[in-house]
Amino acid sequence: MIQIKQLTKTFKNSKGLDNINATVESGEMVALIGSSGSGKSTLMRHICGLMCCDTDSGGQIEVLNRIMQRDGRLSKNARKVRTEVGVIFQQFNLVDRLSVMTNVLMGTLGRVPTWRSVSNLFPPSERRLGMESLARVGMAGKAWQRASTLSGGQQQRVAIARALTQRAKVLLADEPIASLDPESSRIVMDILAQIHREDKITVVVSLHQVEYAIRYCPRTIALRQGRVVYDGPSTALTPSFLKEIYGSETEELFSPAVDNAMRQQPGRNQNQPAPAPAAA
Amino acid sequence: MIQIKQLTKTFKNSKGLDNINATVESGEMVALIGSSGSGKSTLMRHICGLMCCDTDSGGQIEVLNRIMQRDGRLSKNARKVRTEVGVIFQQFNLVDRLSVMTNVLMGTLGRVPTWRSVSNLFPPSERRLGMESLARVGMAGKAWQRASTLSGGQQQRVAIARALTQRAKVLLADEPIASLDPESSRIVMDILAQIHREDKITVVVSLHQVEYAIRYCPRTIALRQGRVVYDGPSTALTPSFLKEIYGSETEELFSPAVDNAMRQQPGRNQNQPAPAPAAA
Amino acid sequence: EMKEINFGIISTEASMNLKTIWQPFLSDMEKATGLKINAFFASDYAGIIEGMRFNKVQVAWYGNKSAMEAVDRADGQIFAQTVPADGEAGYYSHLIVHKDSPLNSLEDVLKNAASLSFGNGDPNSTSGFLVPSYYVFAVNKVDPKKIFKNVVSANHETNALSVANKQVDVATNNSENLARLNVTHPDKRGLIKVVWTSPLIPSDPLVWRKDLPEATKAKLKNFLMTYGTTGKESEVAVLKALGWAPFKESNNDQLLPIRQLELFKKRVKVEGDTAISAEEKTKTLAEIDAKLDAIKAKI
Amino acid sequence: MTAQNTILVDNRPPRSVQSSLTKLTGWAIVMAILAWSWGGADMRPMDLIKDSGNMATLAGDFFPPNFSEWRLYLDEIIVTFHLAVWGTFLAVICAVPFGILSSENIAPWWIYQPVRRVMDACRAINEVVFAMLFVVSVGLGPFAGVLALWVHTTGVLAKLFSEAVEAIDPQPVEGIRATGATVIEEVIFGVIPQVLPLWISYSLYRFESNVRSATVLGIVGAGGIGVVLWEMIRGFYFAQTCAIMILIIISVTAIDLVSQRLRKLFV
Amino acid sequence: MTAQNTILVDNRPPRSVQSSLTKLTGWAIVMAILAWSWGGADMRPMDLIKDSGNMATLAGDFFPPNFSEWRLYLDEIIVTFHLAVWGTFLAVICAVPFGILSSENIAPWWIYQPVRRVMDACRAINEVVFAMLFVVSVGLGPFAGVLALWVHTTGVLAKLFSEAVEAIDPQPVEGIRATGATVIEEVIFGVIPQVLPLWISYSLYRFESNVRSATVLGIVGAGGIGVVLWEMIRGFYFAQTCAIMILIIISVTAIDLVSQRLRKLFV
Ligand SMILES: Nc1ncnc2c1ncn2[C@@H]1O[C@H](COP(=O)(O)OP(=O)(O)OP(=O)(O)O)[C@@H](O)[C@H]1O
Ligand SMILES: Nc1ncnc2c1ncn2[C@@H]1O[C@H](COP(=O)(O)OP(=O)(O)OP(=O)(O)O)[C@@H](O)[C@H]1O
Ligand SMILES: [Mg+2]
Ligand SMILES: [Mg+2]
Repeated sequence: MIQIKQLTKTFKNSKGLDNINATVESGEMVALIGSSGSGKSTLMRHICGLMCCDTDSGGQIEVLNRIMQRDGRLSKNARKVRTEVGVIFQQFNLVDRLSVMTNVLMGTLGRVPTWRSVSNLFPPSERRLGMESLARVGMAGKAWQRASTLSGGQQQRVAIARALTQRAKVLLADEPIASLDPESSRIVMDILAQIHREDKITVVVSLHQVEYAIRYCPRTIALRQGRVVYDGPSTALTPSFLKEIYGSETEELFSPAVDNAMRQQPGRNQNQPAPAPAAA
Repeated sequence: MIQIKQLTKTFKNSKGLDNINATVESGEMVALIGSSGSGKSTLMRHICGLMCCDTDSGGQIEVLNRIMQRDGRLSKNARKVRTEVGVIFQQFNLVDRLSVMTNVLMGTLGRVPTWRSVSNLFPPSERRLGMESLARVGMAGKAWQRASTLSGGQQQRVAIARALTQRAKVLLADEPIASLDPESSRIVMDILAQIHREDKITVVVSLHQVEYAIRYCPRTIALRQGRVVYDGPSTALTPSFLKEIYGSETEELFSPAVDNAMRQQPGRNQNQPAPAPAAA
Repeated sequence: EMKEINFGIISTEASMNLKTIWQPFLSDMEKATGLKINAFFASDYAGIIEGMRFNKVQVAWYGNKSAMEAVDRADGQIFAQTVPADGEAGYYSHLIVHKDSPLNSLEDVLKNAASLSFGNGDPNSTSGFLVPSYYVFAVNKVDPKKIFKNVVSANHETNALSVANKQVDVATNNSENLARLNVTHPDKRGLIKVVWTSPLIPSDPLVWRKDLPEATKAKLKNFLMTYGTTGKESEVAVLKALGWAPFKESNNDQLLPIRQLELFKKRVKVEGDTAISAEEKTKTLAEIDAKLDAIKAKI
Repeated sequence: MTAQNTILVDNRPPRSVQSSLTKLTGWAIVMAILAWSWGGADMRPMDLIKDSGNMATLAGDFFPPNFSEWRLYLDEIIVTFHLAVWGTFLAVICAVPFGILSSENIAPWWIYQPVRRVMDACRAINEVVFAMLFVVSVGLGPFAGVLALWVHTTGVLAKLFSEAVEAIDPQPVEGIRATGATVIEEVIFGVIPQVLPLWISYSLYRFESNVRSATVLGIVGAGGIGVVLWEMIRGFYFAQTCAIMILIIISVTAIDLVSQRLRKLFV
Repeated sequence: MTAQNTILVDNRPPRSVQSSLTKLTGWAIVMAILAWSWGGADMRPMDLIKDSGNMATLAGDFFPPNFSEWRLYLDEIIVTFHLAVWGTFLAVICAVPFGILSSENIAPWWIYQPVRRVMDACRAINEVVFAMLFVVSVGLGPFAGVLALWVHTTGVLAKLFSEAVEAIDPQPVEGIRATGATVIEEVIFGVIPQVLPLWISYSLYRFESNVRSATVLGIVGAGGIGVVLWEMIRGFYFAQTCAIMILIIISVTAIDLVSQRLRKLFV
């Protein structure tokens, strides 16, 4: 499904990703964990072709057996491949001034002809699909509201609905619960798990807290400073094991850091209390 | 110290405050509780003279035995009275583009001649006082940073330092912990309690959670729809008692509402977990 | 045969181009010729002349200088001339000073030039620049830029007011402008004293495109030449509002004196130009002199 | 992780010396430019005071305004308005693609650089010069004025529009790109909704300016109130000039108020 | 309290009818205005195509540009620059108090209304008209141009400045008011830091426009490259005109690039 080979990405001063090799099979649900700055978002952005790896590094990403990028260049049919990959971004990436429905219909851009989309003449079948997707995430009632008037949790669910409307075979979710309270987090993770189960969609979800990974994903890939430091069953991730591979950063992965709110990142509020252990 | 008589404030559609009568004695530390929209902020703004009550309603507020407003008109010496009242706002109300130090020095505007302040020639004694105030809240190290680069909890502490620099006799704190995580909340409340204790300052603090009121304030005033529904010792505030006077809204006051984050108030994040019972 | 005529009207030194004053005249013209007249008013001649060059304007009202440009660049041909209401054949260029000034004649001005500030006219103005630079300066073999304490240049209105306000000591102006000032601001006019008057400058010409159909030309000419002469009260009134008596026939020769001045100006410039080689200079001067001689012969 | 609850006393942390040096240099440069320009601009502040009497007399001539021909003025102002409407409208239509094509974050450099330079040229050349050019192809009259305003305003708006585009939040655009959208779809759904309020605000602002600029076009015969205004000034009819100026002020103010309302609707 | 985890199926919730009606009306009004203006603006799009050959011929006269007198042009451009520097500088100085006084959220209505009207008047009247008036009182030359730019630009900037002030966040200002500060202190510490980047950006933008406007002031003899430009146009020296225009384009572009850099520093 997703094949990542020798992926290396160098930023100005630092290595964002360092020789990543990984394969995700069809129908898997994989968690991507790692502390802040470990490269989770960077990896996601490479998989969906929004970022290119270092040129001539031999790095390559295949999605659904079609090449997305190779050697730091996007493949010709990257746009086509992208239509098969749904992405839920850390900051939702909705268009604030458009209605929730229009945002969700963006998921159909890959298959609706440009003239239809541009003149806002989406086919009725697609509109119905959009509404159904919204209904699945419990947001049908807000379909005609502006995206900017929604709370964080609601925006996250609209982003999921957009990915659903895209009828993607692969879903990449980048810290979908980072800015949500525990209850909303549970709802969002349940929806992802449900999609995975019912629609047989391959899901890769990056998370900050190991508890959620253990609860929802059979397999976990752990990153540290751009390198894969663990790839295996989530159940093996005991605190002591994590401490071994992570050192002092473990603490952050397990208990939400109190001083997160104190970091100089206004507008980003990551303090989650310990997640509710019981699922819905 | 603060005398509020027959205070009524009518907004376009609704009564913001409805015949409030209350007196706070010198050296008290009073909590103001009430659910969202009950009028806590509105009352605070009246006390510090940023809002005027209905005209010819007979409403009057005296602070330190001097009239702040009467019958909906600010008194002539409102500006003088304001210099005695330090206010900590729900949204901090710092000037983003100025340095932390300059923000703190704003506290001296009431006593420094205008020509000095305008030409940025604050007397050295005042500068020393500002630095001391910053040190008291543990922010001396950030004195020359821009206020916009601070996290929420740090901004809140700068706002407290400003009030300290003002050498006010009365301190009004409007939900100083509403947007903070539990650890930061504890720190801020401890600082307020310490100021109250050491500097003999009268403190009125509005809070969302009764637990904090019980822990830090001997006396609590509870508002509901702009009316005082309770005024007495905080210890009497048992859940059952609150239910009696509040009805179904009690729940919100006690357990942080999960769906707060889901309310359509982006940028305002009110989910606090149960506060840590142990103080520093 | 044409059905429509685009008629360009610019403000000249001698006349204004206010739509309201022109309207009755234009409607009479429409009635008499059976042509639809589209009038266009502009403050500057560049647009109208370029329009005429590309046949966007067929007939136009010009000042002398602009008529010259129209004839040279835009296939224009002068066919009529206005006659001022007082019956004079044209107007005059003046040098003006403040009423209280001790200067009373051109000699006074030239003698005291070193201590005077001079308000010259717009370089494109006939009466404000061209005429004085020939008759006042070139004839006396002096350069205004050198003899005066300082020189500024502006339009007539500004110059008149500057003299009245004592901002400049001497300035150029013309009789039409001073007459207008006398109507609108007699007090200001009272502060101004004329110390020099030029020879007559021919009054404004009417120009048409050479390639206009003969029938149309005939209609237009017939209308203009008879207007105000048939004894109709209304026509006389219309002309009076425009400040005119009935029109007079004219042709390109009207421009000869102006051309002479223009060439003379050019000659002075070439003479003083240090950037070109001596050889080229003599060649250009010879060309100019030949042209000047040709004009002299015609006059 | 460390809760900064401890009381630090740290009396004067190193103030950023570099930033205050930069500031000082900046001010020094500004002062130098001002001083250098003093001579060139021929500044004679004393004259202003000395001759303020003149100005008062001149201003006195303007009053009372003479409105006797207000119908003519009004007609011409309406033509001016029409001229500005079409000039602005056409410019807005063209400024949208040109603005997008001259945005760094949308177009590659080999597109945005040439487009920007063309727009610079449109902006740098005065409306009146353009009016002259158009007079020869469409003849005299308001239409030439419309075209002149069009070209000049396109240059101005394209720049303002592209500045708005360059300031957008890239995240929603990436969100749309990730669904496999084409570039046009990215622009229409990701960029335009974000910049629309600002674009509308700029267009209305330019419309007001164009009503004012249109008064100059009269000089080359491109119609509007400008011609009348110039004639009045030329002929020393200051009372009439004053009346015209008052009418212009009233209409520009009216347009201003209306467009302010409109702007608030969109932003 | 209710976690919306349930799956609602609600196929088509009532779309906001009112807002689409408002939109429709808005469009209808725009269309009506455009249609009404069509006649007044004398729109003849076909003429543009038919006679575009004329334009090509005329444009042909402009090439090749004749730079033989470039030294003179350059000198005059520098004077123009000086003129714009001082005109803008004085305007910025005045626009600060006037801008603040015409802000709804700072001044009471009996101050901001009259101040706004005065600023409207300054803005509504063209620079050239002001230049005419100042020429009479301070004499010809660049100084009259400086004064004209000053008055007009003050009107423009005061408006832009007050718009920025009206958009500020009121909370920091209340924070300062609550300490017992005077109104002046509120403005200096609460308002100005918030609007400063925008003000600087507007001032630089206006400076660029003023360099362009200064070229028009030449029409009435108020100094700078404009005087030469008009002389050339009136004399039909198109090759020289073209050279001047190229120099203007280059210098405006250069100023543009520099001020863009500066703007980025501040915003
Ligand atoms: N465009 C970029 N330019 C330079 N450095 C970058 C860029 N994007 C990411 N980085 C760096 O790459 C590293 C990995 O960042 P990334 O956003 O992938 O982390 P993350 O694991 O998603 O962290 P978080 O949990 O905070 O979202 C960080 O050190 C970051 O600063
Ligand atoms: N300026 C205003 N205009 C109209 N209504 C207002 C205004 N300010 C406050 N209100 C209304 O007055 C009521 C009380 O508001 P207030 O801000 O005092 O509540 P609060 O107790 O501080 O709530 P929270 O806990 O959410 O801060 C609310 O219903 C609010 O909508
Ligand atoms: Mg990330
Ligand atoms: Mg509140």
